[in-house]
This record gives sequence, C-alpha cells and structure tokens, in this order.
Amino acid sequence: MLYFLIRRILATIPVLGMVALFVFFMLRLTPGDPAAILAGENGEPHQIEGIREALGLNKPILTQLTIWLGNILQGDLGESFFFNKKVTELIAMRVEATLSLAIVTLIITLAVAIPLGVLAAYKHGSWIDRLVMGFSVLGFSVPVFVLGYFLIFILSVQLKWFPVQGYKELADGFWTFLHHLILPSLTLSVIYIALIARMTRASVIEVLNEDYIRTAYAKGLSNKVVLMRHALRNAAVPIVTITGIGIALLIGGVVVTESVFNIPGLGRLTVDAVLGRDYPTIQALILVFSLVYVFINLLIDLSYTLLDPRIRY
Amino acid sequence: MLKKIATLAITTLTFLASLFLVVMPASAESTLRVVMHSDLKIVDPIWTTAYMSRNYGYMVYDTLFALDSNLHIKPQMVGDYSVSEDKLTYIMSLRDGLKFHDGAPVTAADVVASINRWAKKDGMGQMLMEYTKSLTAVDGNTVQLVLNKPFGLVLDALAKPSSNVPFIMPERVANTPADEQIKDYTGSGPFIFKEDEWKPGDRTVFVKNPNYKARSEPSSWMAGSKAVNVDRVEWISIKDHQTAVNALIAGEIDYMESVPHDLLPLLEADPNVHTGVLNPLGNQYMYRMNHLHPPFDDVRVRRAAMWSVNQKDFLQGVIGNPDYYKECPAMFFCDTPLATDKGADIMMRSDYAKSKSLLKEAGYDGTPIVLMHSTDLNVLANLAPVAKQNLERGGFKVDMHSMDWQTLVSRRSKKDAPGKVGWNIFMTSWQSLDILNPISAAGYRSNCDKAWFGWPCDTTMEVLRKAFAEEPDPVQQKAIAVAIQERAMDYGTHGHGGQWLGVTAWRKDQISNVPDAPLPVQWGISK
Amino acid sequence: MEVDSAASAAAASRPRTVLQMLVRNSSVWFGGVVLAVMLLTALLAPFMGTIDPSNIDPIYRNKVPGTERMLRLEDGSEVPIKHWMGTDMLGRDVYSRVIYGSQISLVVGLAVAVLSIVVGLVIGLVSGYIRWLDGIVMRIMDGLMAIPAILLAIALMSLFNAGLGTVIFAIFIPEIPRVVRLVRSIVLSIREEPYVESAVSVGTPLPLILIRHVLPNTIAPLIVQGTYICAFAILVEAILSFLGVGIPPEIPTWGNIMAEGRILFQIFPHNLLFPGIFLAITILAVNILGDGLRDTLDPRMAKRLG
Amino acid sequence: MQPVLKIDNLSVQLPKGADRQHAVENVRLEVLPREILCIVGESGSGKSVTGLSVMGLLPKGQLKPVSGKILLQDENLLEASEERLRDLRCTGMSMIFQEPMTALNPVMRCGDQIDEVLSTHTKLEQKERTQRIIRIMEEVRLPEPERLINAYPHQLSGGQRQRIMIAMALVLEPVLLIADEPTTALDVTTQSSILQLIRDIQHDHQTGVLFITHDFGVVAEIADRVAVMQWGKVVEFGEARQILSDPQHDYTRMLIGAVPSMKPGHREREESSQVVLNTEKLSKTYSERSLFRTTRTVYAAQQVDIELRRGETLGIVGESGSGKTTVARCIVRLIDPTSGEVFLDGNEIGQLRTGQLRPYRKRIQIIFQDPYRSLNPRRIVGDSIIEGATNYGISREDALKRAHSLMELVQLDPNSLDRFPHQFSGGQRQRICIARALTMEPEVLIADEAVSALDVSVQAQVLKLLDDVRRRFNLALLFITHDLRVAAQICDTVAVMSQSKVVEYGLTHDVFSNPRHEYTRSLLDAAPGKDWEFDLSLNTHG
Repeated sequence: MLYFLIRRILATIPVLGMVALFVFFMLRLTPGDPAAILAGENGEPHQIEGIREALGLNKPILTQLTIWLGNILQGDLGESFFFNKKVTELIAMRVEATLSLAIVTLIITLAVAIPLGVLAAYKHGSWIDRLVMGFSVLGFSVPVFVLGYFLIFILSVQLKWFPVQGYKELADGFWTFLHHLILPSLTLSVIYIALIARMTRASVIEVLNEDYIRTAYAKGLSNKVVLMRHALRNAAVPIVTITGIGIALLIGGVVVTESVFNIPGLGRLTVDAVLGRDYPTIQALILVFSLVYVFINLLIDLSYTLLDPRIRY
Repeated sequence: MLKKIATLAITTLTFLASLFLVVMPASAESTLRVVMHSDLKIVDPIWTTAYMSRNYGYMVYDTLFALDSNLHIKPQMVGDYSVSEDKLTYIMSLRDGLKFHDGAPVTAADVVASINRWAKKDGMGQMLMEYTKSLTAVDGNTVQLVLNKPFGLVLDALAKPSSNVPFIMPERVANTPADEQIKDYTGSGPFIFKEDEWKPGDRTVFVKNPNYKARSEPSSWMAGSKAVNVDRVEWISIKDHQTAVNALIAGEIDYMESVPHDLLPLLEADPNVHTGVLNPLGNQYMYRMNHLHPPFDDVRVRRAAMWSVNQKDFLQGVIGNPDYYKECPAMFFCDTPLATDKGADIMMRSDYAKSKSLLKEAGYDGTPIVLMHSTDLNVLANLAPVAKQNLERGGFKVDMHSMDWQTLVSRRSKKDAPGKVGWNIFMTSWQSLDILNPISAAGYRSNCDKAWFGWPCDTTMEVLRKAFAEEPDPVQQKAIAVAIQERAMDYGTHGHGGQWLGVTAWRKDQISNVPDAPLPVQWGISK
Repeated sequence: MEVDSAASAAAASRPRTVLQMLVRNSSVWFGGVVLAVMLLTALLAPFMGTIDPSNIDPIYRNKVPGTERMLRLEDGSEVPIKHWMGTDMLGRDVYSRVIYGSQISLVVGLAVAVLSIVVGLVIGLVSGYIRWLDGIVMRIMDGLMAIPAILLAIALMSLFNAGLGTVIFAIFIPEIPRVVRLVRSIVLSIREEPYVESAVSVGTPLPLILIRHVLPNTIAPLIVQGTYICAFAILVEAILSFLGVGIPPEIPTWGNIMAEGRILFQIFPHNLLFPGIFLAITILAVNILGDGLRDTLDPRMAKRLG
Repeated sequence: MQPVLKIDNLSVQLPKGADRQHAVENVRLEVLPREILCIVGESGSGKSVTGLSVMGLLPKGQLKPVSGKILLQDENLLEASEERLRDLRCTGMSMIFQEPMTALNPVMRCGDQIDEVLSTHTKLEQKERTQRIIRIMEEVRLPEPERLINAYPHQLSGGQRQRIMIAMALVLEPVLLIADEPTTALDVTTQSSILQLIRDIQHDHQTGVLFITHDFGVVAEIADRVAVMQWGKVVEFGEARQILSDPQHDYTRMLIGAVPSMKPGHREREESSQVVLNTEKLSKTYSERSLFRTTRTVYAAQQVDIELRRGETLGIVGESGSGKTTVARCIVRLIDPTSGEVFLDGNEIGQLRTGQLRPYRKRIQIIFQDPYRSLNPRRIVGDSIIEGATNYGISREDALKRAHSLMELVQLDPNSLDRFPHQFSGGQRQRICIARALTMEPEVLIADEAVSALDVSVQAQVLKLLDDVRRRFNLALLFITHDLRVAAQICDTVAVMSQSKVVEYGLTHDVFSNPRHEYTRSLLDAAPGKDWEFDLSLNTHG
C-alpha cells in the first residue's frame, strides 16, 4: 500500500512536468503581450518596453523557462504580472470559494443522483426509469450558463429566494455562506447529477444481474436489503470512478458558474488570467488544477480498497 | 449506503454550522458597496495608465492642483502658489496639516520625488521636464519649479486629471524606479487602501482617512472639498453587467459606475434606483489607422476611410439611445474652450462615392484591411462591425479580426505588417479628460516611431503641437487648436466617432450626495 | 454523415440484426430525425427565408420577435421582412443568425467527433498493441488529461487567432486521451480473444490483425463515443463563445448569439431563448441518438461511459 | 414416505420469439426426505429452470410458470405470496449455485453473508448467531472458522467458497436443498470432496436434495433417483441404478453411451514414428517488478520436457492452474517461453523472433476451448477459414476450394461458408475451428480443452472427429484437458501436470492402470463415477 502510494506519487512527477512544459511553451507562443496590457488604456510604446524589461519578458525563452522551473523547485510559483502579489497568495485567496462550490455541488449531486439512479435501476424499464433517464439526458443538454441565467431570473430576481450574485466566506456565518452557494451549486450540479445518476443506474442494473444477487434473493432477503446492502455496495466502484472523472468536468463547469454568479474563485481567476496574459498565474493555475486532478485520482484509487476488498495495492 | 451518506452530510453540515455560526456583530459602520466598470489590477497609478488604477489613485492620493467643473485649474494640496513675471519660476507651498496615512507630514521633498517619477512615465510629464531647468524643495513645504523657456501647460500638467495623474506619494515610495511597481501604498488622499483586505479580481477595500484635511471650498469635480462621509468603501468586481444590475436592484450593491445603456429600462423601472450622468462631457470614440503599412500609409486612403464611416452609425449601433449620445464635430469635445467644427465634415457623414473615388485615385488594390474588433467590452464591441459595414460600402475589403480587448491592446502595439500579427485599423473610446487638449490627447502625436499606436509621421502636426504647448495665451491656444484639428482631418491622424455619455446608477434609498465628476469619485457620498 | 456511414459499416457485418434493431429503437429514430432536420436546416440555411446574418442596422436594434420592417438591399430596393425572432443589439435578424448558426455548431460537433476519433483510434490501436510505445503514449495522454478540458480549450484559444479551425482544434485536443483510453482498453481485451490468437497462429501480420480483427470491435463503441463527443463539442463551443474566447462574434453561432444577447436577457430574452432552445434540442437529439446507438450496438458501453 | 417436494405438471412459459414455447413442460418430480434426486440433462434442457421455479427466483418478466403445482411439504409455492416465499427461502428450501466465485457477494465478509440468513429469519442475538455460524462452518469442514468468518470470498479457494454456500444454505436446516451444478466449476479433487460433503450433510440433516447436473459421473456417484430432461420435458424418471444400467429412453441411452470410459482403449502405437515436436526444460515465469520490492516470481511452467510423435496423441492432464495451457501457448508462441527450448522437426523455435517464426507458424495450429470466442463474429466463417492459407500466398480461389473440401471433412455443409459464426451451434463452430487449423496443413495440432465447453453428446462427436483427422493426416496431436475420461479415450501418452510441473509421463494405459505419482492417484481416485462403467453393454446386470 505504502509502496503503491510512493510509486503513484512518483508517477505524477513526469505528468506534472509535462503539463508544466506544455503550458509554458504554449503561453510563450501566444500573440498576447502582457506588457501592453499592463501599460493600460493609454499606455505608450516606451512604457510598454519598460514594463517588458521589468518583467523579464525580454530574456530568451529558455532562460525564462530555467528561471521559472528553478523557482518552482524552490516552491515558488512566481509573482502575478498584474497584482504585484505572489501567485500562491492569489490562489490561496480563491481556493475557499471554489472548494466550497465544488463540495456543496458534490453533496447535492450525490444526495440526489444516487437515490435516483438506484430507483431507476430497480424500476428498470418502467416510466420512473424513463423519467430519470430523460432528465439525465436533458441535464446533459442544457448549457450551464443558460440554466444559471434562468435560475437567477426565476429564483433570485422574481422570487427573491436567493441572492443574485456573490460569495460569502464561511467565516461570515454558515447560513449566509450556504445561502449564497445554493443556487450556483444547484446550477452546476444538474449536469453532474445527470452523469452520476446514469452511471449509478447502469452499474446497479449490471450488478443486479450478478449471481450473488440471486444468492441474496435465495436467502430470503427483501428487495430493499438486496438493493442497498448488496447491489449498491458492489456498484460503488464505477460510481466513484465516474465521480472522479466528473471532477474534471466540474472544474470546467466551475469556470462558467463562477462567471455567471460572480463567485471569486479559481475558475474566474483562470479566465481573467488568460484574458490578461498573466503568464505566471496561468501556469500556476494549470499546474494546481492538474495536481488536484492527479490527487483526486489517487484518492479514488485508494478508495477502491475500501469499497472492494479484492483490490489491494 | 444512502442512509450513511445522508447522515454523513447532515453531520458535516451541522458540524460546520456549529463551527462557523458566529453571529457577526451588527456593524454601525457605513459601507459603500460599489461596482466599478472593471476591476482593479494594478495599484500603482504611475506604473500603468489603466483607468482603474487612476480611479484608485484618486481614492488614496491627492494632487497638487485639480480641475474643477468649469475646467479651471484649482490648487488642491497646494495652498499658495506664485508665478514669476517671466513665467519661468513657479513657487508652490503646500497647505498646512497635510499628512500621509502613516501620520508623517507631506513635505516638499515628497512632492519633488513624486513629480519626478510621474514625469518619467507620462507623456505630458516628459514634455514638462523638457522645459524644466530645476525642480527643488526649497524648504519643508515649498517647491520651486524653474523652467528653461516658457511652457504654457505647467499647471495643466500638474493638474493633469487623467492617466497618468501626478499623484503625490511619500518620497520613499516615489523613489521606486518608474518601471517597477510600488509596494507601499501609503498616500495622503481621502481614503486608505486596506491592502490586507484586497482580493484582486474580487474586492478592493478602502476606509475613510480620519486625518484627511479637506479644503474648505465646496467639492467641484476633482477640486475643492474631498470630505468623506462613509466609513468604508468596497469596490466589488462583478464582470457580468446583467448580474451587477440585478445586484443593484436587489440592494446587494449601492452604486454601479457604468450601466450598459440597453439595461437602463430595468433600472428606470425600479423606484429605489437613480440613474444619471455624472460626467457631463462624456467620452469620445476614436478610430485609428496604422500609418506604417499600406493602404493607410497613403493619406488618400485614410481620408477614404474617414469618408466611409459616420458618427451616427457608431453611436446608434453601440449606445442606441439618443439621450446618451451626441454627434459632435469638435475633436477636443463639444462645449469645451477648444471646441470647433472646422474641417469636421469628413467625420460627420458617410460619402461612399467620395470614398470610392479616393480609393481609385490612390490605386487601392483591394487587399483586405485588418480591422481589429474587441468583443468583450460592452461600449466597444459593436464599433467594429458597424465600421466594417461602412468601410465595405465605401469600397474597402475588410478582414475583421475579433479578439478580447486585452489581445487588441497587445496587438495594437505591434508594428509588424497587417495579417497575423499586425493591424490596419482599430477603435477605442477616450474619456473626455484625456483628450481635452492636443498635448494630453495621444492621438495627435505625430513623431513617427515614438507616436501612439498607428505611428503617424507629420512634422506639420508636431510643429503645431509644440507651438500649442509653448503658447501661454488661451486665445492663441484656441487658434492653434483649430489648426491642429484641421490638420488632423487633412492628414488623417485619426477619426472621431462621436460622443457618448456614460450612465451611473445608485440606490437613492441608500446613498445621497453623489458628486458629479468626469471620473468616478466616492468622496462626498453619504449613506 | 460520419455516424450513418459507420453505422452501416457495422451493420454490413451483422446485416439483419443490427439494422433491424436500429430501426426498431425509438431513441435512434428520435435522435436521428431531429438531427437530420437540424442538418437540413444548416444546409438549406440560405433558402429558409433568411437574410444576411451579419447585416447590421443600428436603427432596428433590439426589436422584439415579430417586428416587421423594410429591408434595404444592396441595389437600393426595399423589401418588407418580418423578424420572427426579433433583432439583436446590432439590428441583425436573430432568426437568420440562429439558422446560420446551426451550420457552425454542427460543423464543430461533427468535426471534433470525427477528428478526435480518427486520431484517438490510430494512437489507441498502436499503443494498445505495441507494448514499449504504450508507456510513453499513455504518460502523454495522462498529462493531457490532467488539464481540465475547458481550461485547456480556453488556453489553446488564446494561442491562435480565434476562428473556426482554432475552436475545433481547442476542443478536439483534450478529447483525444479519452478516445485513446477507450480504444486501448478495447484493444487490450480483444487481443486476448481466442480468434485474435488464432489469427496470430495462422501467421496473420500485425497490421492485418489490427484492421481485420481489432478495428471492427472499436467501431460500435467509437460511434457511440463519437455522438457524446459531438454533443460535448457543441456545448463547449457555446461555452467558449460565452466566455468570450470562442469563434469571432460576427460569425453567427448559437453560443455567440447567446453570449452577445445575455446581458439583455431580462429585457430581450429572445437573444438567449431561441439559440438556447436550438442548442438544447440539438444536444438532446445527439445524446438520445448516442444512447440509442449504445443500447443497440454495444450494451456493454453503458458501463464504460456512464 | 411423504415427499418434501412434489412438482406436479409444471410448465414454464418462455418469452415470445424463443425457439420453443415452454422452458419446461408438464414436469412431474418428487423428492423424498434424505433422498438425492438428480436432474440430468444437457444445456437448455430446462433443468435449471425447474430449480429456480421452486425457489421462486425465475427472472421476472421473462419466464413465467403457467400451470401446475410445486408443493413444498404440501404448500403450493406457485400460489404463495412473495412474502411467504421470502420466509421459506433458507428455512424451508435452499439453493446453491454453480459458480461459488460469483455466487458470493465479493465485498462482504463470509461470516456476514451467513449471518444475513440468521438475522433475516431468526431473532437470535449476535452472540448466538456467531456461535451458530461457527458451528455450521465446522460442520461443512471449513478449517479455522474463527478466521474464515472475517475473510472475504476472494481469499478462499473455490472449494471453500462452495462450502460457505452450503453452510449458508443449510444453517437453518431446510427440508429441501437445490444444488444447481454445484461442482461443475471445481477441480475434480475438490468436486469429489464437495460431493462427499453434500452426501454426508444431507444425510445428517435429513434433507431432501434436488441435484442438477449434466455429468453422469456425478450421477453415478451420488444419485438415489434420476430424472432425465430433454427440451423441457422429463423423459425418464426412476432409480439411479436402474436408469444407469438399463435406460429406457433413446435419449438417455444416447447420453450414457456418450460418456467416455475411464478405461483407456487399446491403441496401436508405432514405436518408430518420428518425433515432430519436443520441448526441453521449457519454463515460463511471470515476475512482478516493482520499484522497491524484490521481484516476486510466479512459475507457470517449470522444466517441461515432452515429446510428440507423428500420428500420435499426447495428452496433458491437470487441474486448473497446473500450467498445461501455458505449455500449449508457449509451443504455439502465443507467449514467449522464459527459458528452455521448443524443437519443431529439430529446429529450435522457442526463442525465435516474430519475423523468423513465420515459416514455422503454419506448421503448428491450435484449437481453443471457447467455441463462441474462437471465431471473429464479424467475419463470415469462410474468411476465417482461409485467412491463414492466404497469409502464406495461396490464392483466394484455391484457399476457398480447400475450405470447401475441409467443410465436408468436418461434416458441415460447404455452402454455409458465407454464414456468420452466430448462425452455428457450439459444436459446429468447433468443427469450423478444426477446419481452419487444417487449411494450414499443419504437422502439429494442439487442442486446448477443445471439448470442455460442449455438451456430452456433442463432445463425443468432436472427439471422434479430432481422432479421425489425426489419423487421416498423420498429425501429431497435443490434447490438453482436465477430464480424465476424455484423456483416457483419445491419448496415446499422457503427461500429468501439477503445480507447473510434469509429475508423471507415460503411456496412457500405464498411467491409468498403474499410477506411480501420488497426485495422479488422487486425481484418478477423485474422478466421479469412476467405479461405474458406462459401457452399456457391460452394465446390463449392474
């Protein structure tokens, strides 16, 4: 197990290294010039040149790369071109919002998707099944921003149940915090619910065809017990897997949701940084997202050992 | 499993709730929540010309002189000043009791350092320095400026209202090299920047400066009293205008600097919201051609383009509401001292036949011109498509490249040939403050390589500008300004796409006494 | 259309059953018909009572659906037109933009699906069968996969001048690893099949084994995967446009129309509503078609794809 | 004596579109206390459906009992409510299944799985339940019950898993145990001990057993009475001894006649025939490399020396995991041997690279176990058959001609060359595979469990075919099997493999009649029905 962990962690190094190189070169090839953007609306040519010099953008690309990689190895992700702040500091400010959004979304998703999926699987072929599947296809088909606008319009503007925008930190009080997060999380969770409900249904249906389900019925167990104790537990591995895959999707959704609901999270930071050509921030963010992705995959692999005793590393 | 998840969720939530359900003490503080047109990125108003950084500067810093609503220059930090008979020596003494946020008094040395740093960056500052023999601190609060020859715009420079503004910083801060961003945000202005609460891209927090000594004159634009009536100002970044409007209607914010004109009906329908124009002069659209490359290296083609487009189409296409736009022949703004309609016919209407014949004369070969289209800024997004249609009717072939504003800003600085990297024409908008005279307005500079993007190269224009700068007499200045406008039209430095007014909205049930100003200021507002 | 030809290729190998099942499956029917209508709409856009979708008229901006007006043509004559779906903030006809917009959305969807499948198939087949290459290829795929698709697309969009090709490229690159993984997993299981082993033992060369015995097994899952990629690509194109990093706004796409119209959503919902409905229906149809194909062609896919 | 189970006139309907209307039709059976009734039949005969009908576990919506009665101690189960059926399961009737691997929930501890029965049907306290579980585990002869209680199914051997199933089924002492092919998936030695266990335990608990099997060896071993099923009908029902020795129905006669004898037939052998293929110290090891751990090595085959002569059949016999298939695959070079040599006509081919191997490939052909996966389902069988020949430069027409004649040889209609595999039965597909191998005109033919998946009647035909082609083409046949009966019938020499090594190697007759190695003896000992000679002519008075 420990060996597995160490091996997996070592294996992430080349992956992250590739991501780092890829992102670095990709950005240097972009037509945007951060110096010109930094100089502002009335920036004049000599000002731009001065800024370019100050940021070290005049140096040869390989020198820039060496400096950057050297700094990363020392744990320094660099300083944002724009904000005169360490990128790590910027990211730290935004983590809470994104994390909260992701977690609340995940909770809503699992609380809705798994019961729906199990129900649909149990009632396989019935109208309930068709309804759940129909919903999940629909959930895949409505773009998250369209949904977001409609929900804001109806629930916030018309009914005034939720705030229109913004994020409140947990430190501002839990209910305020939750009140601001429910609508964005709900919006974001729709596609995710669709995904996981589908997966749950599919894997529960598959498990229901297994021999040990027949054994369970042969023991005289009731439907409920068979479904919950035997079927769902065995269907857990694919469900967890798809949840993990969905996290990549979630990160994409976060970018849009944060824009629509004006949540100061990492997603919006990314879009702003890309639009502003804030190289150090983009580089750091993509690295961080990749790291999170890799880390979540590791967690998922580890969770398999809890869910399925046959899996040992 | 399900039950477990549900239990787990509930336990977690309860746990978190108990941990964080700290009832915030009801604050007696008054906080003004503001949505500006963009978010604050750089907190050094000298290092960048970004409007947001300038607006930030007005919160945190103060200026020696300032412009009032009559476009007169008034002393601001300066108490008394005198100009020698030969107009070569300026002696300025600071008001008593001016203090920086850290409690230190503002001294002449701070002023000298600040002006020097600003002059390294700002075009008008550079010009001032060309005429300056010495700038020294005579004593603790007296500054002496000695010119080497007469310069008509000394006070205009020191009161320069828009980017870059000569803000006064502590000497230690002003000693930072001009190409390096400052890291110490101490100013002497009406607000104190709370760096610890600053969340870039999300919110910027200011608190009232308790030691600020306001002038006794009533507030008038950037001049007069800057007394602050709220304890705290928060600039909240809301990128999406629709969301910002909703937030204002819902009372989540108090003040929205810039409302898209199309959204006005929503706000006008709300009895608690006031919408109004705070900047009576407004803004001006500009279209700029690249003089370095064909076809716009030929003056006939530039004039053909100017005959093709017209102000009305731009204004109607972007603003759409005649209450908020104005066709105006004056390049230095209508209703200002330098306003004139000389030579402006070419900007006011489209004459496609004329355009086509000019093109024919110039031998335009039909190579598509690269029109840069900025897509993400509401007040700019529709300009390029309108221009495209007009130019095409005028006989041009147009290749419109769409990009976000930031990309446009980086691309316009490229001198490469049009195509993948370079460009032929782009459009932008200027705030009135920037372009009230031919010196501060970047578009007229025609010193080739050193000129503003587009790089016009015209000695006639340069001579006129120099004459303007050195002319102390306002009447003569006006005559030169008229000549500059005519030359600009003849030569085609750039065109002017009409004037428009920005709309600001605020909760009238929450705040009052919102001052007029050509840039958003938050002193004077009560809540 | 890619889906049809491939489906018929698969059908040819098991003639009666698959075709019959496809015809019988109501999801395939529904999805296919809706998609065909969309495709037809896209192809026939110029003949569907549309006008030039980029014709700007500042006077007639932001008109509600049903507004009638006179349209001035190039030659100066005037014809009356009715804006079924209103006009946008530049006075362009939303109906024409939506109809023309279907071209781009479908092109993006189909191009991304075809490209990612072709590229993914080649890489997947080769890396699944050549062991020493497998490690390297899969590490690269891992790296590519570690970057969230939309972020990668956003970043790629800033790489080049915005345009249709760039958007397709930016969406299809992040899709490759997923296809590669799918193909590879199929190859790894198929290569253990006795019929592949017997092909080895009768001396069939590797390329022939891949083409004859392995490739056909990937077709059905890939068609299904392709429909999902297609739906996803249409969605991502809209998201990129929405975020302002997509296809240039003057080219009408559903995402662009919505992105431009979204700030006026509360006053003039038609800018968001009509393209939104078209978008949702198209993606819905593609997804439903995908589900139907999956159920008929490859029931086991339910587990692999969810 | 009152029967514990009486099935009266039971018919179960198949869904529309099936090849027949009823899965079982008018079935009449009864099981007496302490009796083992074997239902025997080939696949699709309806024997499992009968068992599932009793339990009320028929797949819903697909199979429906339409008439008849199932009386469990006079209670008609077909009329019982779902709830009553649940109550009766494990208390009145229990069932165990074929695959002990998949029949147990893989993510639940064994103890908990037994405990579920107790907690569902009794009100016992946790402590009592645990005692009860340990007691029943001891009774089914599981070692260290205290430890196994906490084990997961995958940590147990196949036999142990089946014992857990039996413990689960019998812990509440039901009157009826339905065993659906409970030993088919097990090795022969394990099978024998499980059969013994079922016998003993049903005797002690006075349980009536309905034992479903396709294997007459098993029937001979344990049955008191036998019901023979064909196409959903019971064609013969009576005392086991009576039916085995004097079957009345043609189908029963055919089935019994098809069971291969344990006595090796007399086979002529020419000592002089030439060695075509031999291996020297052939070994295959799998090693797990990891960054930190020392390499762990798994031996799949060790130091195997075998010799194949032209016109002869060599059998490799062994239980699952003994390494017999590894040897075959190394010889065909589907996998690369780790060490040792393979000689084909004196040429070393075991270490050749892929390119160099090509000329030798065609000379060794292999037939696999699973007839359903051995043919590419997307290609017509003609293309599959000629694939090899065309690879070696024979024109398509010539190859097709050859395929035509080979189809006749394997007794299939040559006109069906343009059909797809799914249009053929399992036995027919295996014939096609043989034809495919023969198009290559090989010298060595390897049959890897080639008849194991086939019903006994089909098995006999395919075996006969294999033997025919060996003789006709003077082939060297390497026959790999776990079935001693089959080996006895077809092999000239046998190699017995155990734990990756060849433990005994000799003439079939010698090995069977005078096994020297202990393992061989235990293997022969465990073969079900070994004492029963299925040659009908010998048993008339048995």
